[in-house]
Amino acid sequence: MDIKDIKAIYKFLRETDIVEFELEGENGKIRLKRGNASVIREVTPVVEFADSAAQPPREVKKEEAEKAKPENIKIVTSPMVGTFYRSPSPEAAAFVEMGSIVKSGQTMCIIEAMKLMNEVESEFNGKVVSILVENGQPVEYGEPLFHIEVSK
Amino acid sequence: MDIKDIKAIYKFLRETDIVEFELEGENGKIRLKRGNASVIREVTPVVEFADSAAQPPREVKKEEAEKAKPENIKIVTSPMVGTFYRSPSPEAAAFVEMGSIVKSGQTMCIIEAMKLMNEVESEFNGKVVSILVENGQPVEYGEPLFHIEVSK
Amino acid sequence: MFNKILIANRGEIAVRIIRACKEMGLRTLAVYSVADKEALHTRLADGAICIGPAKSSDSYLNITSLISSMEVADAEAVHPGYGFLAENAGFAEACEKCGIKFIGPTSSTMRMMGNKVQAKKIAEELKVPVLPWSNKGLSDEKEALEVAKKIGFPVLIKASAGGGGRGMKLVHTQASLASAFNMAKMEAVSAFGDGEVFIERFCELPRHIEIQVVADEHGNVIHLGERECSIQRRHQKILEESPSPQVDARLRQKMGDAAVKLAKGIGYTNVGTVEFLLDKNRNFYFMEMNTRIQVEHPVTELVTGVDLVKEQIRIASGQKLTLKQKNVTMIGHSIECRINAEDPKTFVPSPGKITELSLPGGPGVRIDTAIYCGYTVTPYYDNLLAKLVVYAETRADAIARMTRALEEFHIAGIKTNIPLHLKIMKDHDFIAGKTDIDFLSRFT
Amino acid sequence: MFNKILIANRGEIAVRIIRACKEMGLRTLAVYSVADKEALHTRLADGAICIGPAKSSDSYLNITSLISSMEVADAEAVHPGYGFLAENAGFAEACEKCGIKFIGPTSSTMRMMGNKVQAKKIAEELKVPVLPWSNKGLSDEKEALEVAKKIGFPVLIKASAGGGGRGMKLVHTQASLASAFNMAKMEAVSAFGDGEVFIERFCELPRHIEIQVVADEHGNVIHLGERECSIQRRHQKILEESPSPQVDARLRQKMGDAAVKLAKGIGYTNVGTVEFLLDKNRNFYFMEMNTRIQVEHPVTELVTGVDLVKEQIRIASGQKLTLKQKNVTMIGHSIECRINAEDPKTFVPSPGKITELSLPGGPGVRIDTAIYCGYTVTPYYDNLLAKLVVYAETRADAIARMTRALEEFHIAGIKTNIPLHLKIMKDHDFIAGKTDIDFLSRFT
Repeated sequence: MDIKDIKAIYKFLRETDIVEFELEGENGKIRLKRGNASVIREVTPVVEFADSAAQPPREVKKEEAEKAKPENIKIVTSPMVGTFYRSPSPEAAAFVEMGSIVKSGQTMCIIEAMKLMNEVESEFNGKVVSILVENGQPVEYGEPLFHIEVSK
Repeated sequence: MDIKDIKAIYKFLRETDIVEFELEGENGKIRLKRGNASVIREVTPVVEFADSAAQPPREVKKEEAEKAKPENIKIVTSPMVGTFYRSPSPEAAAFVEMGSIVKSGQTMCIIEAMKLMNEVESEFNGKVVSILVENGQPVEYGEPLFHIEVSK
Repeated sequence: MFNKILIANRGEIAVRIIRACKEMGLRTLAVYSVADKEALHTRLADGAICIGPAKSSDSYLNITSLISSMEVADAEAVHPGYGFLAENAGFAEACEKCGIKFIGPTSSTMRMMGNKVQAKKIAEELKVPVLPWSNKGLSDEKEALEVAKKIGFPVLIKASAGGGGRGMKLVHTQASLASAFNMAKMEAVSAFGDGEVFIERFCELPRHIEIQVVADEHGNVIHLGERECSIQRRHQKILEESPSPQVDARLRQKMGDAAVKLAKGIGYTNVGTVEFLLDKNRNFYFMEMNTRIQVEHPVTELVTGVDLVKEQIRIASGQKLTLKQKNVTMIGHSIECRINAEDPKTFVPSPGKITELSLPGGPGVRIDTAIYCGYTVTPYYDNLLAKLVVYAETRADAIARMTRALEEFHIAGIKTNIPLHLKIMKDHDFIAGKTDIDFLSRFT
Repeated sequence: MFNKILIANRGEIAVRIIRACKEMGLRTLAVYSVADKEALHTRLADGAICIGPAKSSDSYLNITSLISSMEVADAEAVHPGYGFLAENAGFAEACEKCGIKFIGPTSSTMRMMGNKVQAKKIAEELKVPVLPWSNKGLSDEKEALEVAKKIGFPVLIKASAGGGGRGMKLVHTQASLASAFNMAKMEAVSAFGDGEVFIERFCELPRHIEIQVVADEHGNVIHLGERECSIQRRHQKILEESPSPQVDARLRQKMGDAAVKLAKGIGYTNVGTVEFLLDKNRNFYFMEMNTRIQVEHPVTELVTGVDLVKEQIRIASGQKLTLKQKNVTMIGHSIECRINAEDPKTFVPSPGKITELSLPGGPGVRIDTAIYCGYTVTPYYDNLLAKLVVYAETRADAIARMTRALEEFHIAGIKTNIPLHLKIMKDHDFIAGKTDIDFLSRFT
């Protein structure tokens, strides 16, 4: 019996008229006595949040974070495995910089795979707000490369 | 005993006027005391019923059935592994029959283990309402032998 | 020796290869599709690269992604496992061109054995017995009829580029030859993009026996005895054993010599398998050569004590074979059951989440698997869940051990063919070692 | 041969015995406490009887319940496993009286070896080397001091009824002897209900080496070589291997001969283990005999190919040994890691529910366990979760294999000592085979 079980039991009790509760099992014993059920019920919503928020999986957190920047942030991902280059050649200027305004179809970067240079285009109109990979770094399929704040 | 079992028990209780409940089984013990049953029933959303009714384990169902014959049915279990005999010798009469009135401390049956005859006594005053094992059958530890309807 | 090896596969064989690499102190790089993010091979390797979406053609068959992965991660060699690109000469050639060591034979040998007509011709030239056949690919019905009459009915029409029974037709009479010929051609086109077919004599109720060969890059070739693979359903093996109950030391030597002769004759390197049919009179005929590690390689490992995957890696790194033919011994008996995610009666695949799992263990039990409790079997790839392999002193002991291991194997959430395997273990013909290629069709 | 065997144990050893019985075609009857209703041994046996509440003394140690279970279920023999009643001569005797075959030695041999003083006396009489000692149990400090002076300090005080280090005291000087003697007596009383102690010479940094003996009921006794068991924590073995890196063929033969001489001398039957200390000068001394199957028996099985549990059952059914000493060979190397449910640093037991589980597999890995995903490890019994055993050609290969297997072993919900085992696998002294009884205390 751990805190999660106790929370689950309490969460259940809160919705009932049970005022005293005792449970004895293989793993131990628990005894609960409630105060004023009605008062508790008013407080409930806040507690509930905390409850259900316990240990959200890593992925969800990440997605949530992205949701927080409201949904006008889009991600350009790598369509293949390869090496990420921000410019067509070492001497040339980068295709895009932080803050660049880009259009759908515009080349964002190059992924080199098997000596072939593959241009990656933006699918969105908007502003580059994050560049997530450093020049010359390897990337895998589906890896996020840029965040674009799409125009409204 | 987990939250699902507790919910199943509570669901049953809610439909009764039982305000205190205690159950002791192989897997532990549970005790519940309800506040104001009538008030709660009004608050309880109908949806909850469906929710908590999801798949109550088999054991609970069985117990529920027994509770339906209200909680005055007690079980005499085997304290050891052995062979169950209803009478002290093949020729003798059985210690108890269906409907027999028994007192706490009265011999109910014999369990033979390693050629030794061990008398099993009732812990309750009441009436024998079920004999659960046939004469001469092997029983294991904790196996239910008799149901006794305790006197009020 | 290599520092880092990319494993261009998934499932149990990817895990098997990672295990060999780890024990040899080599770093491993896994590749995975989006559907395999939580797969065991992805988790066990030292590194893992996502190479594409779930569909094989976009991920595990994506040569560009694979080679690019090796380039960005500095892998020096690639192990293709079985299936996917393992017998794709184009992939082997691409690796050769990029200076990446392909752990297997050269692309040219692979190509040579990939075409069944060419492979048969070479075997004949090398005096390895083959069934009487058309000696070439056939283009029209007339030619086919002439050949069939010469060979004698019944005959089998087969696709030159074939495998797995597709494009194969059994013909009993002259009357039905023409239509069967055309159907076979059509099937061959749709299955392999190549309509060439040939004709060979039909061998009744043969056994499928294969010889494991091991060849280094210095001309040394040995064989590790046979595997009995007659228990098949629609040309898919489901149970293999070694040794075969029908092969004695003399026959083993004859078949082994033939396999070694073929491998030497074509300059074969790395491990490979020469498949033979054995007829009722114990004559054997070359069928084809598989130029890769086989699913059923563990049964050979258990009776010979040779770790075939480690041998593959050692050979690819240029090492010479240390084992001599005269020191190869087969001790005891081994059986493998392929545990598939499928309905045991209808054979319909059964993907889904594994909600409960308790694998067999204890003495003489080896399990090669990539599943775990909570893993979801996806519908994208083949339905092999686990290879349950047992080893014991005698065949009877091995059957008893397999029976108890199958009974212990507890899995919930998906269906498996465990009940079918248990039924086989209790079958009188199987216990007596009387299995031929039709065993399972009589059985079910 | 028996028809039905009761397994008077739980956990991995109960599962191990059920496996052997199933492979031999024998019916199995499990017994379980209320806490073990969902245990694997309860589920795998052909039948199962609940014998009492969780507490061992009321269930697995309840002789009446056990014998009654055999009577009601018609079991003809009982396998006690290790621990619980395995070395309880009273239980063996009760079985003898009830006409039930106890799979182990007779109650009288068991009693003879159970008392350490008597066992040492017998060994001396049979000319099996023992450390200089008091030659009897000692009743007072004065006598103890005289003996200790004669033997020479440091000396070890040990309980006659002892085992597991309880009642054992190391004494360096005359001054501290009296108090140590009294403490040892007190500890012995509380642990074994018998305050008899004796004194023997202290052997510095010895190795713990044990010899497996197998004896039928017709006077044939052989040994299956040694197991190296020096890696212990508080006298509890945690890692064993066979062969020992410090034992060569000549020493093996000498120790084996001594063990066989002892077993023959006392008319021992069934399998048993003779424990020796090996000092720095490679002299060995008899310590005690374990009259049962050992936890670590699989390492011997893997290097000799003998199934010890099946041998136990065959011997108990009256069969003669078919294996001769001259045909016993030890091939390859095997290591066992005991995976315990405990904090790897504090060693505090860690019961709880196993929420995730992925066991190692593949070539050369054997797992003996009774756990599964979703199983709750109870606090009532010992904390051995699984025996992870590997086999390979050489010791170095076995260490590499164990390392990768430990790294593959994934378990969540409870803590285990896997990190400790991984640390041992990387330790220079361990890799060099330099392990003595204090290895782990230096180590941690």
